[in-house]
This record gives sequence, C-alpha cells and structure tokens, in this order.
Amino acid sequence: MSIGTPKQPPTNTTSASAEVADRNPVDRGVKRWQLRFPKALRTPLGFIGAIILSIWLIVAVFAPLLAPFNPLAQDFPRLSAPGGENLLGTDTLGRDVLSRLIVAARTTLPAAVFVVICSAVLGSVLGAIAGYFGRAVDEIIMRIADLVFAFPTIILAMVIAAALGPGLKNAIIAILLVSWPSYARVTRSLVMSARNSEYVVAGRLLGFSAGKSLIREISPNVLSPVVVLATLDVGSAILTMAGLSFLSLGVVPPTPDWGAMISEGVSQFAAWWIAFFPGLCILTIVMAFNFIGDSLRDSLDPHTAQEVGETTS
Amino acid sequence: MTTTTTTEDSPRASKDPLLELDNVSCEYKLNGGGRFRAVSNVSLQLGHSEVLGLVGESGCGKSTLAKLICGLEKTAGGTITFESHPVKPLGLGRRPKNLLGVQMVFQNPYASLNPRRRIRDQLTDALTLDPKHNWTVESLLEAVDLPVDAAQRFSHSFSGGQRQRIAIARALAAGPKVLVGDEPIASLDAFLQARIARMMRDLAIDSGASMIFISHDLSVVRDIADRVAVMEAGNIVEVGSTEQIWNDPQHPYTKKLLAAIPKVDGKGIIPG
Amino acid sequence: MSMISINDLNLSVTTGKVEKHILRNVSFDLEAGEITGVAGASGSGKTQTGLAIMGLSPAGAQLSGSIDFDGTELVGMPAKVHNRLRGVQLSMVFQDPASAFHPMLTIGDQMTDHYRHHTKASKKDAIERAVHILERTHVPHPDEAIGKYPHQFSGGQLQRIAFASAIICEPNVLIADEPTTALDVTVQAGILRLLRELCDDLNLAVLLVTHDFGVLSSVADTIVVMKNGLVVETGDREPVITAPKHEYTRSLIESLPGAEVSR
Amino acid sequence: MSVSTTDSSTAHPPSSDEAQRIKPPLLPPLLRYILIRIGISLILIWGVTVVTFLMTNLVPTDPVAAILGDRAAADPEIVAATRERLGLDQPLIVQYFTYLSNLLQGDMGVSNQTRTPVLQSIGQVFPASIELGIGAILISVIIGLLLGLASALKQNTILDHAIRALSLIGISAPTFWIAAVGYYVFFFKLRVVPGAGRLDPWITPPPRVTGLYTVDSLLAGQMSTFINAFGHLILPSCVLALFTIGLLTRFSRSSVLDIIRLDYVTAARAKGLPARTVVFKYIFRGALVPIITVVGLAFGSLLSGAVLTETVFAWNGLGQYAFRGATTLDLPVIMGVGLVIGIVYIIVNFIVDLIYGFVDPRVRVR
Repeated sequence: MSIGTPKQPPTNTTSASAEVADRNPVDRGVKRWQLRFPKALRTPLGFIGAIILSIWLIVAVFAPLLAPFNPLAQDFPRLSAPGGENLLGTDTLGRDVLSRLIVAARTTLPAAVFVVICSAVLGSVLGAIAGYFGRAVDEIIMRIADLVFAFPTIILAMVIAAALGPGLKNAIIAILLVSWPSYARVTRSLVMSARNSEYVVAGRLLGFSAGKSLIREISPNVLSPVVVLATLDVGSAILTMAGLSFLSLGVVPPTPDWGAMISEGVSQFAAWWIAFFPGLCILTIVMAFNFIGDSLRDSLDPHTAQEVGETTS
Repeated sequence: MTTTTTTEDSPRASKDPLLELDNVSCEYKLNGGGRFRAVSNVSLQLGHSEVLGLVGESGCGKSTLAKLICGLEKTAGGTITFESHPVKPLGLGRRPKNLLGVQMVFQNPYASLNPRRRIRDQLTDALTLDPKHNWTVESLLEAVDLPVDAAQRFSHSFSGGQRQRIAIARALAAGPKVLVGDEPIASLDAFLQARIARMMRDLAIDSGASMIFISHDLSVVRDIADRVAVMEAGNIVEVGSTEQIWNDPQHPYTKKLLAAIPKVDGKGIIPG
Repeated sequence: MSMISINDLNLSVTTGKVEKHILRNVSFDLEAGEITGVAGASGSGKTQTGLAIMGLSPAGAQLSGSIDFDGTELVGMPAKVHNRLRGVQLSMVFQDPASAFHPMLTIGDQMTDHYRHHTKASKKDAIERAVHILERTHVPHPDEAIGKYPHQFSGGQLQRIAFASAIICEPNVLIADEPTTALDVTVQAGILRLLRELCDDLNLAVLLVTHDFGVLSSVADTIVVMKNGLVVETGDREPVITAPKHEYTRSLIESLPGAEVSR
Repeated sequence: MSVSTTDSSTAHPPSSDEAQRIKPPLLPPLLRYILIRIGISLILIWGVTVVTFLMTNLVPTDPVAAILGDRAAADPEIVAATRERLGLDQPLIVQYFTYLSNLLQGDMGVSNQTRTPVLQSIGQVFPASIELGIGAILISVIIGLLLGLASALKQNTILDHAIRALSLIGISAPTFWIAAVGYYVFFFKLRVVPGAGRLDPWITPPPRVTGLYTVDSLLAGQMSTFINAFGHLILPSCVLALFTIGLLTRFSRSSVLDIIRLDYVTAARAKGLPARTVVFKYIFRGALVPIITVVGLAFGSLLSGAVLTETVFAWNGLGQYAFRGATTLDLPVIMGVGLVIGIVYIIVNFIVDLIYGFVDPRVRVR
C-alpha cells in the first residue's frame, strides 16, 4: 500500500493482532464519542429536546403564514380572554397574543443563535490563544475574562445595555460581551491540557510550530466540548435576552418580544394570559436547548461512556 | 551486547560525544510557593550507536532530564549539546532543524497518539522529516510488528502495547540520531515490557541511532543497555558499563537498588 | 479445611445487550497462613476474583458458582450480611495507596471508623489500638501519624497504613490487589516483607493479585495463573515458576528478563 | 515558553535526603493562599470600578442632556456650565480618579429621576435583598445538594432521570415569569401565601438594627411581625431558589459521580462501613469541595434573579431599585447597582475561596 491509497473507514477490533482487546476507559470514551455524536439525541431527553426545537424552528420560519393576525394591529377588544377569535387572548392594546408570540420567535431564535455563535467563536479563539501562547497574552485575556466573571451575567448585561441604550442590537452586543469569557475559559483549559499531552509534544518534537500544532493537532480535540457548551448557552442567551427585555433594555416596542410581553403582563393579574404564554414559549425553547446540550454532554463524558467492569483488572 | 569494560567514559563516548550534558540543573516552581530542584549538576555523555540506561526511582529527576534533552524544559544552569549544537528550550516557533535528530517516546501510551487523526497521518508527519527516506509507513508498521492495515485506523482500536509500538514507529520515522525513551514500558504489562524494550533497542541500533532508555526497572535496563547511569534525588550517583553496574556496583544507592529486585527463581526469598 | 474455597465461579456483566464473561469456572482455595498469588495480564479477571470475595463486584454483575468462606457461602449472600463480614473478617488493600485514602480525613479517623463500627469500641480505645497496629506495621511515629492527613505520607508509608487499617479488626482473609505496583522497587521489598510477616503471625489467608512474577516468586506460597477469566495453571510456587506446565505460564515467565525457566 | 508541564508531583513529602532539594516557600501555605486571594479580590474590585466608570462615560447619549432635560440642553451656556460642574471637560483619566475618590468617600452620584444619592438609596434597600438572598441560598443549597446526591446515588434509575429532567427545567424557566406565575397561583388563586411586599401593609416594620425584618422582629421580640415577615419571605425565596436548585442539583450530581468511582470509596466499602457513613462521610465530603465553589457562583445567579423578580413581589430591595432604574434609563442608579452587586459577588467568592482553603487539608497543611 502506498501513502496515496484512498482512505477507508476505520476498522474496529478485528485486527490480526492477538493482543488483548483495548480496555482503557478514557479510550473507550473517545471511541464512543466519535460513534455516538450524531446518535447523542437518542436519549429520551435529547429526543424531546430535538422535537421541541424542530417545532420552534418551523414556527420561526413560517411565522408570517402561521400567525393568524397582524401582531402589531390593535384591532381587537382589549384584554379579551383566551378562546374565541383570539386563541390566546389579547393584550392591553388589543393586539392578538398568539400572533405576537409566533412573530417574536423570529427575533429571539436567530438573535440567540447568532450571539452564541459569535461569542463561541470569539471566546474560543481568544481562549485557544491564551491557552497555547501563555504568558502576557494569557494574562491579559484571562484577566479581562475574570473581570466579566466578577459580575453576575444579567447584571453586567444590564449595565452594558443601559449604557448603549435599549434595542435588539445593543442587547446582542451586551450578551456577546458577557458570554464570550466562558468559552475562553473552557477552551483555554482544554488547550492547555492538550498542549501538554504527549501527542502534541511529540508533534512539536517533529518540528511543528506552535500555530501548526494548535490548528492541526489540538483544535479537533477541543471542538466538541465547545459545541456542547454553545448548545447549552443558546438557552442562557435566550434567558438573558428575555431578562433585558423585561427590564425594557431589549427589543423596543412595538416589536413583539416574549420578555417584554411578560413585563407588560406582570402587572395585569386579571389578564394572566398576557404574561403566561410568552413565559411558556421561553421555557420550552430554553428547555429544548438544555435537553439537547445535556444529551450531547453526556455522550462526550468519558464517565457515562465507561462501561461497568471496564475499569477493573 | 557491545559493552566496553572501562568505567565512566567509554572511549567512543568521550572522543566525539553525540549528546553531551555538562553540569545541567533544573528547578520547578512548587504549587504552594517555593522551588524544587529536580535535576542538579548532571553531566553525561552519549556516544554513537550506544544505548544508555538511566535508572532511578520516582521523583529522582530522570523524566525531567529527558525533557531537558529534548528542549521541553528550561535549564537552571549548565549546557546540553547535540552534535555540537546547543539544545535550547522549545518556544513557539518550529524546533531548529539541527535538533530534530533527538526524538522521544513517552510513558503513557494512551496519551501519546492523537485520537482524532489516523495512524498513517501521524506517521507521515514524522516521515517527511527524514532526509534519507529510509522508511515508508508500511515498512515502519512492519518493523514494529503491526499489520499494514493499522495505518488506516485511529488510535482507539489499539491496545497499550500496540500504541506504544506506533509511538516508537513515529519516533523512528523521523530518522533520529538520539531516541529518548521516557519510561516507555512503565505503563505496560510486565509480560510486554522486555519485548517492547528489546524492540526499541534493536530498531534504534539498526537505524544507526543511539538511545537513552529511562526506566525504574534495572532488570530490563540490564537487558538492553550498554552503559547505565544511576540517578538519585536529582544527582547521577554512578555511571558505568552495564556489566560493571550489575556485578560490581560502587555507590551504596546502586547496591540498594540492585538488592531490591526480586528474582524470578521461585525460591521464596524476599529481596533486600 | 481451606479458609476460602472458590468453586466454578462465573462472573458476567451485561451492558445493553452484550453479555461479557469476566470470570469462567474459576476454582482455587485460600489457606490460612498462606499467600496465594494470582497472576495474569490486565483483563485476565484477577482483580475481579478478589472483588467477588469482598462482595464488591461491579453493579449489574451476575455471579454464579460458589465462594465458601469457612463454611459460609458468599455467592448470593445478602449485601447487608456481606457488609458485616467486610472489614471484620474479609479485608482488602488496594493498588494505589495515594488514592485509597480520603484526602480530607485524618489517618486516625480512617483507620478507626470501621473498627469502632464493628466492635463498638470507644474513640480513645480505637485510637490506642490504631497506634498499636501502626507500630506493628512499622510506621514511624505512630502517635503523630494518627493526626496527619494522607498527603503528608510517602507511598510506602501509606501502604503500611493501609495494611494496618486492614488488619485492625483481626480479619481471617486479606485481599492484596497489586499492593506494590505503584511503589518503587526499594520500597516494594519492605512491603512484601510486611505482607509475609502479617500472614505468618496472624495466620491470614492472603490473596495476592499481581502481574509481577518477581513479587510472586518472593512471597507467594501457591500461584494461580489466569488468562481471559480462566485459571490456566495452579500449583506451588517453585514448580510453577521454574517448570511451568502450561504454555501460557511459560511464555509469561520467559518474557521476563532474568527469569530462569527449566526446560 | 516551555511546552511541557511542571508535573513534579507534590503528592508526597520528600524523604530526608530529598529535603535539601526543596527551597521552602517564604510564607506558610495557608497565609500565602489567603494573601493571594485578598490580592485577587482587590484587583477585581478595582476592575469593577473601571468597568462601571467606562460604561457611564461611553454612553452614546450625552449625559448632560440626560441630566438637564431637553429644554435646558438646548442652551449651550448651561450645557457648558454643567459640563464643567460635572468635570466632563477633564481628560478621561482625570475623570476616573475623580470618580474613584468620590466612590471611596461614598459618593456614587445622584439618581436622575429622584435626585436622591444612589448610595443612600442602596443602603436602604440592600438589607431587603440580603434577606431574600439568604433565604433563597439556604433553600437551594439544602434541596440542591440532597437532590444531586440522590440522583447520583441512584444513577440511571427513574428517580435519577426525573431529577435530571426537573433540574433542567428549573434552569430553563425565566425567573421573573416563575415569580409571576407563582404569585398568581399561590396568592391570587390559592391565597396560601401573603401578598406582595415584605410585610402586610398594616404592620409596622420592626426597629431597624440589621434591616432584615425577620431578624429585627426577633430582636425586638415581636413574634407576630416575625411570622408575617417570614410568611412574606417564603414565596419569593422559593421562586428565586428554583434556578439555583437546578444549578446545584446538576453540579452536585456530577461531583458525586466523580467521587463515587474513586478508590477511596471502594476502600471505605471494603471496610464494611454502613452505607450512610460511606455516603456522608466519604462521598459527600469529597464532593463538597467543588460544590462549595459553585455555591459562590449560584449566589451570582440569585443576585441576577433578584433584580428580575423583586418587582413582581413589590419587594423593596436592590432588585426593584435596579428595575426602576433600568426602565427609566437612570444611569447612575444602574451603574451603582452594578458596582455594588459586583463587589458583593467578589466578596462572596472570596469567602468561598477561604472556606475552601480551610476545608481542604491539602491547602491548609503541608
């Protein structure tokens, strides 16, 4: 065989060698990890999460078709209860709650995914640089991260959003600024431990520069945990965004937004539906991301992949 | 075995050492503050086509010494020269070309291969370094007794012994002049240890390289080394030919170490 | 009569739909005052045999066959009953002394908690006894050692403390799972001497699990060789090592540097 | 940079002949540890002041306009005078030092809306939030740890799956919504909890000592006031705790699972100790160290939650103050609250680090 032969899928255990089959638990983790990553959603929670998320995706994509009424039109009697023409009732200005809920998915979902992708990329690039190059770069990046961690998330987001002024764009900037450090921390520690692992050192001894070993050897091994973190983080981004809207620092009225709708409904106890349904929307969608993220995390965790009886002997 | 009877410096080694450590020291920062002198004033020479066994117990500084030789650790004094090039600590850039002749095989077989890359790719990385093109991926795998189809696989489908052989193959592929084995057999079953150690020696010597073989197990080192250096608490306490160390140890620590090895004779005698 | 008599012991673990046989028809005896060494490569089932005697087989494991302990059947014994035997009559020492102790509890606490539980002794009496036992296992300054934490000891000393903790309730059986593998050679000899001494003085039935024939050659009285969950050879120390009957045993011993196998 | 770690294991003390290889540290380990923690906390607090200062000064909208209102802002002379009065004509660095020295003298500025000094208002409302926070943290630590422990010990059973699903739902719900729903159900519909506020309106607050109504009423011997204050505390702290219960349950489950497979647990079982001793003395104690750290972080989520929920309960605390500030874009108020919460959070985490240092003998003794 020459180096140029087309690559075949990795064959498992049936080798010609008579040596005892592999029993290293960590190694098991890696193996199952590669096999199971796409299958990770086959756990009950992951499955439920995937279904809820797909429903929400459909709702967001087809919102204009699904929404029964114009979400901005104040066409109906104010504060009419659910049932009848307005399935989920109307708000204080006589707008259809259901239509507003459906249309709001179109802002929340893409904004949350967008902010998470941005902060994951920004955070993990900074973290990888800090972790691999160390010293001054590391100090500067991680001290800034520490400073962000010195505030509870929503508090700092509130401070930033207030300084920038209300609005979806500014809310996204605020959330981006507060959420990149967790990726930086995770990536940094992953890169640092990978940097010292023997296969990376062996590569360095073969003459790889730091940058080449970071890209070629380390990054594939760091990617999956970051993806898991990002999945879980979409949920918290949605929550933070809703929190900012609740504080009137997010999406500006009259654009429909779940957090702002709750804020509006909180003072209207007789009209419970105004606040109840948007909360339910937030809950289900955040739950979906958390369920999926949790299942992904489980499938990466060497502990859960470890089988009973593999650890001994 | 090619051993010379003179102690300290074999004539080959002193004439034109391939690798020379002169008064080398190394210190670590301790976690709670303070410093730990892991290696202190070590001088050693390695000749051409020679296997030097470096023996000592845990914490004696032998692994640190291996890292120093590869430029993976900073010296706190002294010089290391390989083929008259000074060994400098590895920074962010590529390792200097003239130092690529020093390669290492690590202790933990489960960490020494990249789990996300095929064996072929990892061997090819090393092959490109060797100007002489002595090896191909296939001939390397053959040399370490692995089936040729191993090249297409990922590390997880191999046992510890197999992985260690792949790691040896990768180090060899680079065409090293000095192969450093940092406890390469310590994580393996006792029954595999001697086999892998002998394989390392044969492959290194056959390819014209020298080897520094680090181990806590004197009986394995006796089997494969031409000379042995005994290390205790950061110092080299005795260097000599394998015969001399084994049959006529001078330093009390060497004697203690030898006396502690249990003999596989079925006599029921507890050593020491 | 044997202290422990293992007959046709089978152990399998089912994960998902795959049933994995870890032990197959394992039979051998442990005699009081003797060290029985179990040798084998990793994955041979030698550790699982020891854990089965202790009743610490992994969750989901199915055990069949018989382990007769001085007239009591251990296979199928209710967990609570087995727990009353552990630490009192059956005790165990582990491979890595650094991880076998809780890092946040003092040595004295960890040596005496089971003793106090099993014998209802007072704290003061228990500590006194612990000091006495530490002396017995040659731990320097036992009265100071009682108040220290595990990280303040070297590996060899911790293993001596582990032995002390194992014999504090005067057990009949001691399972030693690779007790010297994590230690340096020079420390190993001392631990082996201690093991021999305790076995002889306390008339313990010792099961010594190891992959090191050097260790077996030094202290074992009888040797059991295992491969893939099967016992391939059983016999007295010297004949097994110098004239192994089974090809596998021979290959294991021949693979060692410095072994002298007669042909 | 050297590529490899300094993996000199410090697990075991060196033997006598190795002692000379060690240069001992200058300070005893625990003192060194504490000093480092104090240093880090002080630096962080300083950093927090920089952040709030920069946020105040990076505002795209002119702060002068915000203060003066539209009409006065149209007059350039008044604007210039105000700028000078506020020191806004100074370089940024000078402004920062003015800001810092004001802060050190307890001046956090004046609310744009109410014209009351921010620090004074925060001082008034702070105890209310502390009371709520303590209630919530107690509930979440107790319930979270127990659920996590149960879930881990019964791994992969129905109980485990149920607890995991519930804890995931717990961290998925927006706290302010849970607050509204809880208030609606338990007060508006069921009437099992008292209504909004810290006390029923007809009850006079106890004489102020700590500012915590439950504590102060007990100090004053007013049992009925205490019961009333306590009743008012129940729902808000439970709502607030919900998120942190989920957080702590998940974290303690995974720490216990990490510990459960360690050798020392098997060793403890091999000693024939009763299950309850193995669980509480060995497993739980081992898991506690990482859990303590997370309790500090959980406190941060509680503070965030408070800002979002207090309004719903008309709980006159920091959260409600911040909410009012945020909805009216009252910048000095928002920055003041951010600053205070940041500092409190740093102090809490400092205390957590200290506890950690004392709990773990590996930090304490060498």
